[in-house]
Amino acid sequence: MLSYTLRRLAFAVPTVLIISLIVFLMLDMAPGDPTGSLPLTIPLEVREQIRQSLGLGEPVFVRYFKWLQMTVITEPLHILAGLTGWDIAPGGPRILSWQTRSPVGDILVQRVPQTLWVVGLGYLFGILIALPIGVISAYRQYSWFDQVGTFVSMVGFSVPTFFTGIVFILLFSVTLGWFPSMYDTTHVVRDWNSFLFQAKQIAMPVAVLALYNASQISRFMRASMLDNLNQDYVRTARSKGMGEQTVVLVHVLRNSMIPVVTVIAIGIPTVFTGAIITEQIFRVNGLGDALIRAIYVSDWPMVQTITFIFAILIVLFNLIADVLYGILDPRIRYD
Amino acid sequence: MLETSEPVLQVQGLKTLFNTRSGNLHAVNSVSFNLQAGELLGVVGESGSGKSVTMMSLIGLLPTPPAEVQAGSVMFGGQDLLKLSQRSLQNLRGRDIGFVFQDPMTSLNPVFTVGFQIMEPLRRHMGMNKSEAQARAIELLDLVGIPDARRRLKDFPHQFSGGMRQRVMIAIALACDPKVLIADEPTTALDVTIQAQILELVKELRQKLGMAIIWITHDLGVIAGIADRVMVMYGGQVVEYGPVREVFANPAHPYTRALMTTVPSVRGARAPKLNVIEGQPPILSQHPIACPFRARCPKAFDRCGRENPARYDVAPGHDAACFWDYQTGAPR
Amino acid sequence: MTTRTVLLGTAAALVLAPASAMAERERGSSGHLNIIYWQAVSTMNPYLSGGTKEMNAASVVLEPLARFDNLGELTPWLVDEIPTLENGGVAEDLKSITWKLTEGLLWSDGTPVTSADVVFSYEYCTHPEGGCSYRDRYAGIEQVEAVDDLTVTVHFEDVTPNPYLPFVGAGSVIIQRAQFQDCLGARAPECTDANFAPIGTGPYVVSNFRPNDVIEFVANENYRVPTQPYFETVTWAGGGDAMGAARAVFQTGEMDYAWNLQLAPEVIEQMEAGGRGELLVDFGPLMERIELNFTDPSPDLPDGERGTREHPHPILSDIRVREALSRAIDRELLTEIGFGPMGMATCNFIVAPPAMASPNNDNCLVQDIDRANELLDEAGWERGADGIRVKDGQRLELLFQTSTNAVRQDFQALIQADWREIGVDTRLRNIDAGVFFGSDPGSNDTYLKFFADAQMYASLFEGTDPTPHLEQRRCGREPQPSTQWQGQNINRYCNPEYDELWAELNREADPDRRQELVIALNDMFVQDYAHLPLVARGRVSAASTTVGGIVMNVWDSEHWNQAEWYRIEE
Amino acid sequence: MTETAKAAPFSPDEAFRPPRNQWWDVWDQFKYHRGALAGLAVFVAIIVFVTIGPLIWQVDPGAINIRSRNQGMSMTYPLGTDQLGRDMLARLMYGGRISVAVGLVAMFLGLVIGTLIGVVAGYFKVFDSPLMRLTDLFLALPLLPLLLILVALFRDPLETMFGQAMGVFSLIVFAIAITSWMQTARIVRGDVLALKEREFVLAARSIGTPSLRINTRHVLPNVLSPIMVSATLGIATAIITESALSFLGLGFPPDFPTWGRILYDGRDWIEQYPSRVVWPGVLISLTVLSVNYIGDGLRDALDPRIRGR
Repeated sequence: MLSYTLRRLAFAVPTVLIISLIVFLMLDMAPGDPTGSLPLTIPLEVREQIRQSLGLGEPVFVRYFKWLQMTVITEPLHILAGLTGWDIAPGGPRILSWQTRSPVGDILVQRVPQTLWVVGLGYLFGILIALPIGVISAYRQYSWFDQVGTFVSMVGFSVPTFFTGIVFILLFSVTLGWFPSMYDTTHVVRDWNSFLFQAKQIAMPVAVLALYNASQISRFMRASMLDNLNQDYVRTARSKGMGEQTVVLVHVLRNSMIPVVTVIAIGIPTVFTGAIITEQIFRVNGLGDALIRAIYVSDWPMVQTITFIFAILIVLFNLIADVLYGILDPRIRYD
Repeated sequence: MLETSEPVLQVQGLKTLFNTRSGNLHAVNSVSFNLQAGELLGVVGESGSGKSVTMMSLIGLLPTPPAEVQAGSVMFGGQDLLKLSQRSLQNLRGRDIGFVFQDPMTSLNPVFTVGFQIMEPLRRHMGMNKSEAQARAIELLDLVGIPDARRRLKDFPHQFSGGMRQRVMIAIALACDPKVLIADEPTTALDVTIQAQILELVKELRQKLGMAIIWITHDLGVIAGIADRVMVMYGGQVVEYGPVREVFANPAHPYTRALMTTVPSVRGARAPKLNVIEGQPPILSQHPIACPFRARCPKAFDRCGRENPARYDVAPGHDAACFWDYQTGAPR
Repeated sequence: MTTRTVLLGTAAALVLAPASAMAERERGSSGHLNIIYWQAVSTMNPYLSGGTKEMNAASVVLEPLARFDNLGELTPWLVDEIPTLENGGVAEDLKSITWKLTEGLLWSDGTPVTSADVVFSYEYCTHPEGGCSYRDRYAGIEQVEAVDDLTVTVHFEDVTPNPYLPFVGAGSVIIQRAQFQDCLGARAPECTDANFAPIGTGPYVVSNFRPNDVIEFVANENYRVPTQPYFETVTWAGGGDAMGAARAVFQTGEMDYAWNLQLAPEVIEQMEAGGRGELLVDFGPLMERIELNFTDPSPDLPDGERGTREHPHPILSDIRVREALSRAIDRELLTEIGFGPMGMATCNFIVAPPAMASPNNDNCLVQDIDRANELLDEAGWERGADGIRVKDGQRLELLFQTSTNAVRQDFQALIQADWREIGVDTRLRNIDAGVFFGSDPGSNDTYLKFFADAQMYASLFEGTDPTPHLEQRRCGREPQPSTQWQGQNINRYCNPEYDELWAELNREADPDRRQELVIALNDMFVQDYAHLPLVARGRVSAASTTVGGIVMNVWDSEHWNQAEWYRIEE
Repeated sequence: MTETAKAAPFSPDEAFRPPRNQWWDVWDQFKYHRGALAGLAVFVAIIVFVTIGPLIWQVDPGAINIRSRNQGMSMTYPLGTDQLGRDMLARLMYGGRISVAVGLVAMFLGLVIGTLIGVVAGYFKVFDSPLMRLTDLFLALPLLPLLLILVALFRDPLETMFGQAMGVFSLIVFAIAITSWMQTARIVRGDVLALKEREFVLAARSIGTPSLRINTRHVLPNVLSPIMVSATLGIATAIITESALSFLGLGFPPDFPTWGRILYDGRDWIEQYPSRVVWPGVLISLTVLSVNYIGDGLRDALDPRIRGR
């Protein structure tokens, strides 16, 4: 198991590097110009100087290696230094966002909490709702509970989040005035009241995301349960005189969770990149918001870095999912 | 061993339906039989003849819906199993009636250790604590001939071979010393030598433990080897029932006869060609108002299409469901 | 202690009438102010951004020597008076200007503001590796000299009739030398702390800055007016969209001020009717126009010749066609649909300041299909079978491009319908704004290359002097291969008379004569139908009715007088 | 998941039914899935709405009628008009064509790519690892920047080749397809890996059947059911992706009224004219919902273990 994990890790490194190169080159070819979003009052000569000052004058491979070195070494060390207070931050240049002219790493550190709050909670609640629904739906297949659950989850992932989001704002913010329509990133949870406020301001985006995630995961859970409910070993367990609860919640659930857990693990990277649309609609300034705004203004260093982090997370969580599979399912032995 | 004592299991007029979208399937039709203490009843028939469904109907292992046990009684230990609550049935299953299923590769839960799966019924039915259950589990694995039992308790099913897994299944079925063991084609999925080993094991265990066994198979050869009595099923009905020797010597139903010709002779005299029963098995969606075998029966006549023949006594303890008298070669 | 007294005295003189009438109002007495910028602010250093939003946010911290007020008049800000020829502040030869800082000015950290800071601001922005966005404000300067602690003289290389570019207006602000001295040139972006929380002279100090997200301000304790700012703290939120921002002011009341609400006019009117907020609109030089290409953009031409003056446009070189296109457009309708009260139909190139807007071109405001048809008939374009005009076998078909933007696509559709009526077939195309307004010479989709027959966008100029804006249309200023397609003579207009007239303007110092010349240049340009002005666009913001003291300003930052904003008590 | 899987012990009818075309069985099962049947009906209705609708409701979706702009529902304008007085019903029909076409074509393309890569990776061991790494790589690529780059690099040539409408269309379809084939590839590969060890494939191989023929005759038909299910999911995600792109302002330009675009444009008007948002939103949701239900029904119908229940 350990050697398998290590081998996979070793293999992941070149994968990530190739992805980083592709992402970098792709964005480098992109036509967007970081000065394109500036007011037209800025003369063209000045624009050219701005482009030069952004480092666009150097050959592409030089920029790639500089960027790679900064992404892999400089920025993580700076972030670590910022979090721990250790004096390990190296000198030298850092990746600078073109729009803010400040290190990308610092911005990402600022963005992560909102994303984790909103998208992470949306994911967590989604899972918590989805699992019992999936189990009951499968156990009582074609019952009214299953029909309703199926319908709701179908609606959940068929209705785009941008539609639900707008309707939610109109209903709960504008008409009823229950929740704020804008997310306050400076809000700090100190006491009960401020916690209540935090709960209020994340309620809508979390609800939209939880509905969406719950829909997907509950479908997975149901399908996986159905697969297993028809297995011979279930009959065996019943023939041994085990109660239905034991049969379903011990024998079937344990088997059904194997694919579901890996699906959940593979979905975690999306928590970090944030839900671009949901973040935009509810004005949550998280990572997804940072990405889409960087795309709008052609802030390629920002896009490159977020994309690269996303790539690392995907590769990493795929690996984790595989390893989890090996741990959860005794039949699988990697060697 | 025949007719020695009160039957442990008395099945009367058992009817099981499957409610499907295309109508009801009459999977089991008025099946009646007795199982004596300590005897081995062989149940034969082709796939889909209702053998397994009958046995599973007995103790409520069929999923309801779609299955529905419609009529009949199953007397066991003085109570009608069909009238028992799920809860009481659960208490009965695994403790008084053990089950061994056809496919050992899938019948064990892949994510739990073999030890856990053997100990589960012990702890549930016998109230054993963990160490007691463990001791008993080792005993059981020894009993079914698995070497190095203590160590193997911690192994997972996939670490066992097919034959070994079936031994584990038998160990589970025997865990609580059941009065009846129902073995549903337990050797079909195994290769021939392993099959023989399992047969030997069951024979031996029967000697040792003295429980009654229902052995479902489509292999007449197996029946001839181990059974005391045989029940031939076709289209959800019992078509012939009687002591093994008697039935083998004087098969009274055309289907039984046909079955016997399809078996390569046990004594070595090969039939000139392997016989196949012509035609298709019956469609069970029709109400059983006619003889289910009539379409394939070489002797069928008009009455077979109008009426479903009842079982008649061919000889003491031997009956068959046919309008045709095998002895006279004419309709009864 | 003496400085403090002097400061108080000056401050008292500076306080405007309405503020003194409400004498009980004090610094911080109005509590908290919420501002929403749906396009979030990315840095507090305007020199490193160039965006209007950054300039606006920075304007409550960093200040220039003089500002334009809401009428476009120069107003002394960190100085006591505007240097002019009359008071001797501007040299007779028009080659230097001398500014005298107000005495006793303090940075928000308590240190005095000196002429060295002013000189440093010049050096900072003109450093060749800095990529300063307001570099052109300091163009043509020979030297910025600190005469004494409070006196600065700017020496120009040439005669400069308008010396009020450097250190004037919200963009060219004074930054603190002590804070930025290690941040020159290439190192500018490394000074993140300074760029995000510059020390300034304005009414507010940054207490928390999150790029592209939110800024928190507190009142500057050392602000020169002791009773101001009235709001103690300000949260300057960013993100979301224009609709969300409008909603937050007009409907939920979560925000007090929202910037740049380009929304459908009916939507915004209905929101305003709710009474919780009011729309602030004022008109500056921003104008939506169609540029007509004087050169042939045909892709069949070899690279290097496509879109150059070597190949005049086969259709649009004829002024009658250009005029017909202009007359066919219903400008009032466009304005009503696209901008409502936030726009004004116009026929002028220079639409503001009001004194410089020509009164001579209003004939185009009314759609005149008949005249347009006549013109095309005269030009020899005959209606074909499908209603599209044809001449010498060539169909009157134009490619009309613009950036991707809902209002512009509506305009495209309307203009297409208008032109269709006079027998002109129009193919529409829209290009992602980042690409369209980019200056990448490798892309064929930029507005600079203009590989289309007509294109629509909006443009404006900084401050109140249109001279540089008019200069753009000089011959030779067109984007072309030899200049890597840089240049602002977008439609490749070339008229020697125009060039001569502009040269005269560039030498002229007399304000009245300058005004005449601007109008003459404007008339010459638009009467040539070189480009088709459509709508003068206002700046649109919204403010809660509970906030007073806001004076909309299109010539400078909208937040120019934020120190005087206050909460209206119920 | 495949038809050849062992029949469940609880389906006694299986053995008794005369053999017939397996797709009849699939249909038999499918038609008892009420949701799927309703989904199919709705989806057909939507297809009819966008294809035959414009033949009946012959209003030019681009026709501007300034005098009657922003109208509610009426006889002349059944679904009202937009800010330029264009007929919403006609625009929704026209936009639906694009949205549905994007969904179908992107799904088809994605399926072809995914199946091809899945089969090759599963069948030929040499290609397995590189192709699966390629799949991982694509999974880690972000759609939005990719789309922008594709637009920039290929729009001009595509527009000259196909005209503006087809140019943008093919671009978006291509971009969605190229970022959505990975799941199909993984599923197909997994199934092929299992299939190629099965007796009938081994038998075919042992008598020297060429690989191509084995794949087309023996492997592909047996991975058809996961492909079918992927197909329905593919349509649904493609329609959602296109709408989301349009919603972010990165998809079709404003003069192409796809449903996502109409929704995006109508967003600001939601309070005055909620129908401007509700109709396109409901149409997107209904389409995706119906397709998902069809997929659900198909999945059940193609699963022999529950067929006949």
